[in-house]
Amino acid sequence: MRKRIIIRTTLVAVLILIGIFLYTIGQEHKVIIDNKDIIVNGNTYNASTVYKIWVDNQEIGVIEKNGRAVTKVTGVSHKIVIEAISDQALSGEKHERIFKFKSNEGAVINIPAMVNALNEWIDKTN
Amino acid sequence: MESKEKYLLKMEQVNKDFYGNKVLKNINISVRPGEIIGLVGENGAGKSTLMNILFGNPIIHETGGFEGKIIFDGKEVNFASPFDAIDAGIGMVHQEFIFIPGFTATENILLNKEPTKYNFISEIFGDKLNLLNREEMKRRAIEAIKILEIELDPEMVVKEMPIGHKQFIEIAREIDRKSLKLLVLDEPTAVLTESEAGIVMKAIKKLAAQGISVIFISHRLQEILDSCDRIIVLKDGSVQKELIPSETNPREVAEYMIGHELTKSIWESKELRKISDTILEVNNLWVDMPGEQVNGTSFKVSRGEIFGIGGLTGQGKLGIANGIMGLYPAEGEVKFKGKPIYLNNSKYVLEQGMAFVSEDRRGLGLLLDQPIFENITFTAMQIKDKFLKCFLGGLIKWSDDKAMIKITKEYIDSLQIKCENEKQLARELSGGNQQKLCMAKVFVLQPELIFVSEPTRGIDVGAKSLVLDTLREYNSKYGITIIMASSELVELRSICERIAIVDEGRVTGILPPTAKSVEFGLLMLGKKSEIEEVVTNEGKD
Amino acid sequence: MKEKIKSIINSVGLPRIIIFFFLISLFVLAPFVGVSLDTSLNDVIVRFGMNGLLVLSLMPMVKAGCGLNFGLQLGIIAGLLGALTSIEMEIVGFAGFFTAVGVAIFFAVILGFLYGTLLNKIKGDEMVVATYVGFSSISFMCIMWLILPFKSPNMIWAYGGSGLRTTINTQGYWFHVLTDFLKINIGNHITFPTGTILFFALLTFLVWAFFRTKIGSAIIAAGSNPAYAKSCGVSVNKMRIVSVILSTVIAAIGIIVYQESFGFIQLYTAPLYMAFPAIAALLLGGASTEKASIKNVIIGVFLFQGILTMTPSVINNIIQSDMSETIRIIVSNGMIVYALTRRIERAR
Amino acid sequence: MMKKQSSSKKMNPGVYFLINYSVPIIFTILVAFAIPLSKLSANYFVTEIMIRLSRNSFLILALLIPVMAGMGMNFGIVLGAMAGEIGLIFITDWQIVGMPGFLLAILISTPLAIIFGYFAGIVLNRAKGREMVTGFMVSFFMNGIYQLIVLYGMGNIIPILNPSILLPRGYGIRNAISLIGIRQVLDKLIPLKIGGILIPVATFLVITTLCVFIAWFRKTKLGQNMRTVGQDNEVARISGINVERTRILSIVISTVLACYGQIIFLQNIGTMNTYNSHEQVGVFAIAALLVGGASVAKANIPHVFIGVILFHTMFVVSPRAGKELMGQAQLGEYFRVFVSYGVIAFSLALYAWRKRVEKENERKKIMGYRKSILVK
Repeated sequence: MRKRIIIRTTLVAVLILIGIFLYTIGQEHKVIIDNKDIIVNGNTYNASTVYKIWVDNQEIGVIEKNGRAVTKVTGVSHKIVIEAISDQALSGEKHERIFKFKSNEGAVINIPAMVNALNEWIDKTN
Repeated sequence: MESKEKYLLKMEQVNKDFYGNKVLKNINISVRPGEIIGLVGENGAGKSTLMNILFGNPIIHETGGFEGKIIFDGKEVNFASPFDAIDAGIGMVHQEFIFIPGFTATENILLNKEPTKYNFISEIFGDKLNLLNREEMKRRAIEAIKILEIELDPEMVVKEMPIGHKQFIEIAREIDRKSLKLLVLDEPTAVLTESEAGIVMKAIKKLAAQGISVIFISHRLQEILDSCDRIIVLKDGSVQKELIPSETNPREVAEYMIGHELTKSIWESKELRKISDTILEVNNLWVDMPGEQVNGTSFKVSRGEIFGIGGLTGQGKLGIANGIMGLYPAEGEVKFKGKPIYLNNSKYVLEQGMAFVSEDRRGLGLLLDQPIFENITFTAMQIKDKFLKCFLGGLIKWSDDKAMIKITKEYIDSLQIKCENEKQLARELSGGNQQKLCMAKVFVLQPELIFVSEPTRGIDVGAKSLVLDTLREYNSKYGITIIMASSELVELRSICERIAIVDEGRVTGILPPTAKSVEFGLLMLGKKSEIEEVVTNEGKD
Repeated sequence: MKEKIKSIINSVGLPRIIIFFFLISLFVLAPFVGVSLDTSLNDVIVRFGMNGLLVLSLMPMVKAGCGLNFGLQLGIIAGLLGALTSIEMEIVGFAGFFTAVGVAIFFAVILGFLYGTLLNKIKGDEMVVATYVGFSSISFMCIMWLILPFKSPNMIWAYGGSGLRTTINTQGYWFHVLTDFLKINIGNHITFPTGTILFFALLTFLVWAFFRTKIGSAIIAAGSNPAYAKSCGVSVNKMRIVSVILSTVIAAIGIIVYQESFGFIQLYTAPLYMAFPAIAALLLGGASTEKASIKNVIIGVFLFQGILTMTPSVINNIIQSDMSETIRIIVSNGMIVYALTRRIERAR
Repeated sequence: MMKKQSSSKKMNPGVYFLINYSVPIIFTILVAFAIPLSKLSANYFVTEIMIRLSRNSFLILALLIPVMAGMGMNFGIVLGAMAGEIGLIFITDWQIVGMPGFLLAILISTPLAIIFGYFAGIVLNRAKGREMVTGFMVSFFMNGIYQLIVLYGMGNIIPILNPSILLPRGYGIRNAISLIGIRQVLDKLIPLKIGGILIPVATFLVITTLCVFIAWFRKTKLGQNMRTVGQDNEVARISGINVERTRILSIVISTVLACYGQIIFLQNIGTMNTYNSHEQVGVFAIAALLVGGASVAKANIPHVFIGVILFHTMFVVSPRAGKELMGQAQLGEYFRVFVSYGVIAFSLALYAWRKRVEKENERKKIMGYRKSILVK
């Protein structure tokens, strides 16, 4: 009988865990990618180049200067890759960042900041 | 101490009363292992109550338990519920079948004790999710059937079986219980043919031989005499006598069962009235009334007589009236005043001038939630168009309260119905007064013949005599023929001119009220042979 | 004291008490949230007139032991046929109204007879079968409304589409013929629909009278104790059929009165669920699946219509949204569920 | 099975079969006429039936167990559907998408379904002998409660993060919410196309598993108890089975299954009418099952699939047939509603009638037996 109680409680626990797990891996987050000028403590960083964007190895597209791309990603951890485009060809200049989400979070990523390795490169929204 | 070895069951000084009236008085019964005890007694002798106590039937506890002690298998017991009794090793085979028609013999024999195979899911959702072990089930079923020594396919669906075999299913179910030590059989052969009954008896003997004790309740005296080791005769809630079959005879058993008390019949004083022409002639009547079947009986009733129908409960004495009155499906030939009447048509029968005071007072006899006056007048209104004001040339038949109240008042006086007024609801009256109400309802119809079933059941002594007197009065005053069915032999003998005893759905004999008690007893116990002559010379006149 | 309250609650039934106090509180609240009592009172009276007969129509069948008439729609269909015919024949005023009633009764008797015969064949399962007989006949009529050869321009779609309109105006035929008959204006808010109420009273009286006749009392017996009735030579089945016919006829008249006062004949799926509010009202009035009286009918309609009129006005003024629909669903269906589960409880 | 045999002794077997299977027979004929009328392309037709099979079978299978326990057609499956929808509302609100979303919805709604089912079970136990009409009314009643929760509770008492699914007034869920996040996640889990027709393999696998489960369940002790209770309450009680509990369990299981069924149904559709999606679930499922040749007392897996195919064929073709026949699609629309209700009415009535006839036959049989043994 005791065995049974243990089995049942564990089962319930497992189910709850599964629930949480599903919640985290299944949740959809909005990612906005800006290629715009950004001012961080006084000094301005200009959006001077066009970039091609991949999120989780999936092509999002090209963002012109002062352009913006919007995408949705599911799950917690994500990778963004940007590559500069000079005269209609990939220049090979790549930048890569990993970013994570908590529940019900979205994010705004600023390319110039990212390129210049500022910590303001990503801004979490709700 | 040694009694423990000697006896499987010992009931000592068992007393039981239902709301004051004692139904069991100092019962002492002991059963040895492997012994077959025959339990005989009239209705109300206490057989069923005794068994209910043994089984810890809830009814007993609800009515304040019982006195005395029961020692079963060495320890004192007082079962809280039949299931405990079963666990302790007591099995019961009821008269009415208890099984699932749509299931196979196997499934029924192992009903709710099916062996199962373990599987993991049961850890989560409980044992009920283990799979049934079909092979094991079949094996055990066959085993149980073997003991009965009958041809019975364990895979056959019970409803497809000959009725006779269905009883075996129940016995087999009990046999299957490994724990079984004592088996109680309540009229197990009632629905069986001679040969089938024979098989049952053989099976019982076999069980006994294996050390299982049996308590065998039956009204078939011959069976008891043939197969029991001891016969216990119950009468009025106490053990009248213990007998050894080899040292007794049917007559003796019957005497102990019925007793000798001389009930004085009104007919002892004046000699029986000359029987005039026949008013009711019944030939080969079959009635399908559950628990009270009538199996092709025949008898004649003369105009103006009080004709009694006696017999043990469930033998069909009630079925006769209910059948003729069209309350239960009936077949056969019934002549009323020499003219054959259609069966299964209450309206028609009522119109012919027969009426019925039902044994089921509250169910069939009355509209409990209607006032007295409507109860009394309803039938007459429907059948005879009495108590109606007609408008538009009878197009509208409006009930005439004044007339109703008037007649009701008359009956309230003449039958001394105790009530606030004629508008009181039938529900609120006492049993006795309800019974009077039922009779009033019938008298209003002014019938030529009245069937009365169990007229005094469940009513107090005072009312009893009043009811009986009223019947007699109407009989003598208006010459109404009365056919009275009752389990109370005493009351039958007190007012009836002739008393027919019904056994297994047939009139087995007709006796004068002055006949010896034992004669009645023998008839009830299905021993026609010895009273053949009584019947015949009744037939002569 | 406590026991007394308990027994009262048991006899009256908790849901009824709750609903009753709910209604009271609504009336109390009304003035505070700016709902004029007299207008809502007027509404209650008007709706009483509209729905009274539909509820009354349930009573005979309950009395005959056929349970609650979940097949009320059959009566409604008969009523619709009557109404349409009278409009088709361009008969106006009282004449039109009574033509409608006449025709309706004709159909109701036929349908009722068939319905009753069916119910006799399925004793014990009346309610569930009736429910679906009702539904299916309504959806069957939907097809009929499309193909029946009605001509009157006021009833068929003006433009291309064939078949009858979903709602047909009784204006100019027999709209408010009863309602305005000797109507009394009390104050400037209340107009008492004398005609409608009188008509209701008349039919109620007839029903009452009917149950005082030979057949009537036979029906009561057949309903309250079939075995007894049989033993008294009453043909239970006949009595049931009679009561079913009666119920259907009253329902048919009831729906016509409803349209007369409401102003529109609603066809197609509109009547689909009409049985439930009526049943709920009857139960609310204290009836059960095997007992119902005229008293139950009147009280029931008042309580039920009271709720229906008060909740929207009051509740909506408290929280700015219309909960009336939801509350209606809960109250009416809850009431029915309660009734269906009650008898068994008592039997135990 | 037994029922048939026993009374076929009374009735001519052929006639008996016709009566017994009148519904499917009539339907087959009906459909046989309607299909050519509708002038639908075979391809379209097959696709439709395929989709509807995958969509509806699960819901209908949910009806089988209460029938086994003798509680007739469980109109209460609507409660299960509601539970499923509440689950879906939550995952949509939390924006859980894809398979995880689908599974989470199931996880959330299961306890709800159990509670609802338990409630329904208790109510039905108090309405022995009229389970069906009561279950029907319970589903109506619960619909009110559901509205109370979803239309007034959510966004007020129950927090809703995602305003896009709320009504403009700030609380209460919109009438229609898009399930785009989980749309056909199950159907497309194992992609397979034959001749341009997408076959929802995974869904069919799930359905098969359920069939296996039901078959297995019948063989368990609990299954046996349910059959016993279904056949005779009293005997079951005497033999020590807890009748009330068994009946409740059967309803709970059915409700939970219905809840999953509704989730599967909606993931296929892709949008959800918050306040209507569940309303007709009971009626259509039951109608389909009865069309398949099931009765109130007996329903098994083949009935389900025959039912779905016949019933939904009618559903697909009737509007078109109506148009071709009368030039009115509307007619066909009404017709199929009529048929759904009509079928239920007819088979319930037929069953109730037969029950009485068979009782009488049984009585005559026993009477005859008594005569045969007693007349010498």
